[in-house]
Amino acid sequence: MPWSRFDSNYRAPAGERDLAFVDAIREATDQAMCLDPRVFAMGLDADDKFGVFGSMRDMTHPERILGTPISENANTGVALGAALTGMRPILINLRNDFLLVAMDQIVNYVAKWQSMFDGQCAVPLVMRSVIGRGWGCGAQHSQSLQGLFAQIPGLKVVMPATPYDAKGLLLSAIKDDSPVMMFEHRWLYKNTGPVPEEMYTIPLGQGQRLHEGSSLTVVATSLAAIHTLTACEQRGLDVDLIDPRTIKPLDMDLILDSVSKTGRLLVVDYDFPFGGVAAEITSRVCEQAFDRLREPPQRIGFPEANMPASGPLERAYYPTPDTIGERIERWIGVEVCA
Amino acid sequence: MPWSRFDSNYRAPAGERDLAFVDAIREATDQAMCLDPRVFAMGLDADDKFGVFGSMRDMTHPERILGTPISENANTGVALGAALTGMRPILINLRNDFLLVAMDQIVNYVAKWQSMFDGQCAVPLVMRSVIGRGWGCGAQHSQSLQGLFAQIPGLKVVMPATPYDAKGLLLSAIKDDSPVMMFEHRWLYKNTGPVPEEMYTIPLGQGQRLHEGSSLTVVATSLAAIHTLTACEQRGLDVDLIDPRTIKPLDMDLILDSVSKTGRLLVVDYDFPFGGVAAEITSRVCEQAFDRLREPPQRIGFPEANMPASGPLERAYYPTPDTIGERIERWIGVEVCA
Amino acid sequence: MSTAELDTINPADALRMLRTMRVARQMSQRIAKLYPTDVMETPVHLCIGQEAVSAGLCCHLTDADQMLLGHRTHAPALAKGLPLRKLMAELYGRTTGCSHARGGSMHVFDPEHGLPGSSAIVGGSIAVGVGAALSSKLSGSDFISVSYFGDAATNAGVFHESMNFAALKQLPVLFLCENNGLSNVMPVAEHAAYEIAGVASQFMPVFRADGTDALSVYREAGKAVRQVRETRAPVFLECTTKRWMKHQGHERDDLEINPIDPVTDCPIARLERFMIGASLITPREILALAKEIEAEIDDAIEFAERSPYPQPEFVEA
Amino acid sequence: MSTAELDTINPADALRMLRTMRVARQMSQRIAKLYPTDVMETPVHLCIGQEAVSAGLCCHLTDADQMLLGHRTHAPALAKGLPLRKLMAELYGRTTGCSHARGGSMHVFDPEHGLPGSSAIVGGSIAVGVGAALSSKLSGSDFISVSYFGDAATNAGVFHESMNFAALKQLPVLFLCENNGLSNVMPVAEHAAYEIAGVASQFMPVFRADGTDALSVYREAGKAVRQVRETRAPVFLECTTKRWMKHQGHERDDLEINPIDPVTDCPIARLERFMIGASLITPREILALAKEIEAEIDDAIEFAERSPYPQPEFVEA
Ligand SMILES: Cc1ncc(C[n+]2csc(CCOP(=O)(O)OP(=O)(O)O)c2C)c(N)n1
Ligand SMILES: Cc1ncc(C[n+]2csc(CCOP(=O)(O)OP(=O)(O)O)c2C)c(N)n1
Ligand SMILES: [Mg+2]
Ligand SMILES: [Mg+2]
Repeated sequence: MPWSRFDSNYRAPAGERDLAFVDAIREATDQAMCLDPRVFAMGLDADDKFGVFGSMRDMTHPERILGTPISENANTGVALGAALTGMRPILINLRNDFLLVAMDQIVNYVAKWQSMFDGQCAVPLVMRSVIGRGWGCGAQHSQSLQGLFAQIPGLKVVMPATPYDAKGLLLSAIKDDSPVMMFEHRWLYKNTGPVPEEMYTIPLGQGQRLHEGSSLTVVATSLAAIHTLTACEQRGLDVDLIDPRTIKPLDMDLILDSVSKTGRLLVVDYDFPFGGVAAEITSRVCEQAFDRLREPPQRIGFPEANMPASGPLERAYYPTPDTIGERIERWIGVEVCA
Repeated sequence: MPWSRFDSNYRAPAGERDLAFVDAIREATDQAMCLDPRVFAMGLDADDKFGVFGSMRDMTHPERILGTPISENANTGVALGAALTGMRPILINLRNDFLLVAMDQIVNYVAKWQSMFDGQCAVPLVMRSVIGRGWGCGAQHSQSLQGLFAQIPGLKVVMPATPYDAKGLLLSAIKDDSPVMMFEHRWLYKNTGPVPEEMYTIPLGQGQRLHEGSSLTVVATSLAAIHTLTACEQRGLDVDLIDPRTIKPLDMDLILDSVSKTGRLLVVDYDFPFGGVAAEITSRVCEQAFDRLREPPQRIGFPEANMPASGPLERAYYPTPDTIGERIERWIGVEVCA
Repeated sequence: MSTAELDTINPADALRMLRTMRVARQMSQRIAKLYPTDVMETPVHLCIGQEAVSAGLCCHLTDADQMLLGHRTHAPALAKGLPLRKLMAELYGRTTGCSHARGGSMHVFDPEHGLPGSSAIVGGSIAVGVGAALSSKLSGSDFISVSYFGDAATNAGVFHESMNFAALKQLPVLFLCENNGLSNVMPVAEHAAYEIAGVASQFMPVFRADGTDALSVYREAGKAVRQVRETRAPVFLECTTKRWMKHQGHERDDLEINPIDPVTDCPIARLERFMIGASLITPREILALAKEIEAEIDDAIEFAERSPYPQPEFVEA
Repeated sequence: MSTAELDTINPADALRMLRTMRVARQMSQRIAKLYPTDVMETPVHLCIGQEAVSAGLCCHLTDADQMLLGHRTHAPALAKGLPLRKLMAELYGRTTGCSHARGGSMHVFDPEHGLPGSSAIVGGSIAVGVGAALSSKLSGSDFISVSYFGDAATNAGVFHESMNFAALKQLPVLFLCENNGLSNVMPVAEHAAYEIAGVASQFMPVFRADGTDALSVYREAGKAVRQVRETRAPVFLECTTKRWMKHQGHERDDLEINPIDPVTDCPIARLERFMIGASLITPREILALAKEIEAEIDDAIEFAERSPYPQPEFVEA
């Protein structure tokens, strides 16, 4: 799959040092492993020459990177056992679709272990996984499953959209004493942006405003946030764009604050349309800021269908900066923002 | 676990013939197996003397009931393979928590098979599973996971609340040429109500009004529907109670129709609170009937926590007819309905 | 069992095993008696008849060694060191329970004694035990880990995956299969088309013991544990035993396929006969031991009864 | 291979195998050539070097027999009967493809030829194949089923579970492991701590073949399939082979651990040498065969190219 041909049109504002999203992940992992000998990484192909699309290559401590067999369920249980007995594992899945093989361990074990024992133990387990898309991979290799895992008490879920956030959220996840899942969209890997060299963390549950506007609040996650940002910039949309960064816990204050200002809500989450993150955000805003909403909320996600393989169908299936931009323009019209 | 001690206070209106919920399931299964030699049942303990809490005992065709090992994932794949090659399996899981072990097969295989091959094949596969609750079973044996599966395109999800619906929905599921999951709440098993002896089906996607009122629309599923009905009857609440019966596809017409009348929405779904069925219904109503809503919508579900074991914690964890009734009374006051 | 066995067991360990088994047995019998009164609102899977397996094994383990259990927790947890009071209070749903009333019978916890938790979803805890062994390896520690599971847990794919993982990475873990021949009411021949030890032998060295005979377990577990410690690699131990009670609850089992002879099948009676024969204990001392244990159980129950229930406002832990 | 092999193969089957292998090989080579032009927007897992396994096996299967594939679909699907046009059109993303452009390279479908589908999640289709065998048993049919998978699929727990299920219920299924020694870039010794055939032998009879030698596969698959038909019970067949290309895409493999000798490792060259030696074919006839197949491939490509793309409005199937 010539992923390299999907380049993004996102360029973050210039900073001290620009780094690609994938390198930000690599740097965070490497720094954490250097800092703390309890941190180790494991996963299928984690130790091979491709190094999880480059995010695990040339690490300082290869002796703490374990390749695994195709046994995602056991791998997860093993990581849990290691986390319970003093280590701080980073478990990596090349595709978030493979998490489904490990669902018993993730939902019945990892998510529940602390609460079953009343928080008497730490479960410092990070589960990285990559969202794929396109090139005819088909229904089993193109899902975005954040919505499934966000449902489960005991799991924190982060979805970085920028290289800066990728590093800061991953370090927060590694530092956390409870299980954290990080979903990384493959299409973000080559995006670059300013990333400080030193270690830093971003509080889990703190969103950010990516674009300022007053006509419409758009809450968008991961690649959808970048696509919406592109739409805003290319079309000059008067949009207040909120990237929650952490799906769970969710920064409702920031979202409600924005909706209070704009009176309108659109949630863009690349996931199946039933339930999930977009439904949760929509419901909470309606429950908690009903009087501020001037119009019905809207959602953009995938159609109610599994991913098809053929190019034309794929292109119709996935939202893009253009389809998002057009939808917003139809709604609020084109106004150049202040 | 002395389940027998949890008896329900639901009594359906008297009919020709009263049957318990569990016997309605049994009768539907038996009739389907007698009618069609392609129908067979399989699952852990499906063939033992307890017969899945009685729902599989004394069947006419024991030779088509297969007990299985503790291999829920393979069991599901086996059922899929049988469905693809001419049979019509009913796959049973004693606890819906065990579905998580089979998540790869359910989500990556069963749900996607028809769409990956453009509907060129039928997948007449029914997946029954039982929701447990109480008696200190703890976090791993008490989940209600309809919200997870409802997210996945390619799966229909039904949740009968009454014996009549249990039989009619199960027969519809068996008749359907696509995968259908049926979630049965264990606490409903002993409830009785009128059930015709002959075979009949209930269209998937057709909800029903369980109680008529004009101040508040309550959409409630499965046991939550029965609990809400109890609350309405005991307290004389002016509630329009909609039981969607099928979670997916969802009878939005009926729900919107009711909300148009009442202007208020409460969704009661016994599941984790983030992003499940309740969030979807709330979002759709806000999107599609925003102008009809006079007040912010509300949801009742589980707290954001895994199920604790101890009695007092369990009792605090689960909604009941009383907590639902009180919440409704606080909202709309006590009015005797017409 | 002959007195020749004396060569293979040190008398202190024999006594320790007897005590461990009696604690588990007498505790279980008391639970069975109390259970119908509903003071314990949690599904109990009793270990009566199976006590020798964990008792024999735990003679060879230290507190630092980790043990991951499934749903049938009581005997192995007590053998590993979980205090009676903490177990009883957990069954009673009190805050003083080992899991602070959140876990119930199937979820026990005592990291001081190498119990990082247990799981009621059959199979998965095998992998968690392998993870503890990975910790030992990565952190350069000495402890070993035990994945403790029943015969039917070997049906689950995670069993195969866990053995492969442990063997590939050469992790110090003992796979302990307590084979009571049953998965609920299903006999092992109906749930496993394979010999458990045969499959395991494709991945690692295998030992087998008679799980109704504490001395057999003691001997084989001793070898198995020593081999894990020395080779820092996985080893398998299968102990065949018998389940006297129904899968769950307080009643005696009544499956035709599961006949029990209370004399020959009882690991406690067998060990006592041996110890008396070998002059390691007298019938009178046994009586005293039983009484002493009864008093401990009384104390545990009293402790549980006077412990507080959790407050409902803490439902969200 | 000597002419003594002649006793074991009927000449028509030899020719059939050669044709089947050449179709797969020439098709794959053409895909490799076209792939860099992006006319096929789908990840391809080519079977070059591995053609003998499915070619030898499928000589013994009928259209009624079911075969469940994983991600590496082309050669086995063609061997089982999937028309070239339908495969090519699927790779080209056209509505005339076997899966109407929804599946792509990893998802092929042709129930007329016993292909009820394939899956890109490694391991799970093993269980689906067992399910087809269950159908055969429950419906009193004659057909058998084949679960067709790679060496690394045996890592997955569902492999263990599926073997147990098939053996417990005595289902007519052949477990066909196409062992190319690799899981992507990981050698089998790093992903499997066990002998695949050793583990399988704990559940069912096992046969082994040299998967670079069509005659060896033909012979052993013949025995294995016959045994499944006769005993109506599961049988295992492991064929060791070599992957010439990278795991995915159009490039030759360059792993140091995976050296290829194009003469001895090539199943097609080997079979041709044998057939020429046994006077079953002449070099000239081989050339003609190759040309004929090239023409079929041309036709398939042309068919695909002039077939329509699906309409975007049908994204929700
Ligand atoms: C994944 C899963 N499937 C089914 C069950 C239901 N279940 C609980 S215990 C049990 C039998 C386990 O037998 P075994 O592993 O031999 O342990 P034993 O009860 O005999 O000690 C079953 C089927 C479960 N808890 N988890
Ligand atoms: C559950 C799962 N984990 C990981 C992958 C990624 N993956 C695709 S093919 C493959 C290697 C499979 O090797 P093998 O089964 O030997 O088949 P081969 O490719 O050699 O034919 C892997 C790891 C996957 N598709 N599914
Ligand atoms: Mg057992
Ligand atoms: Mg391979």
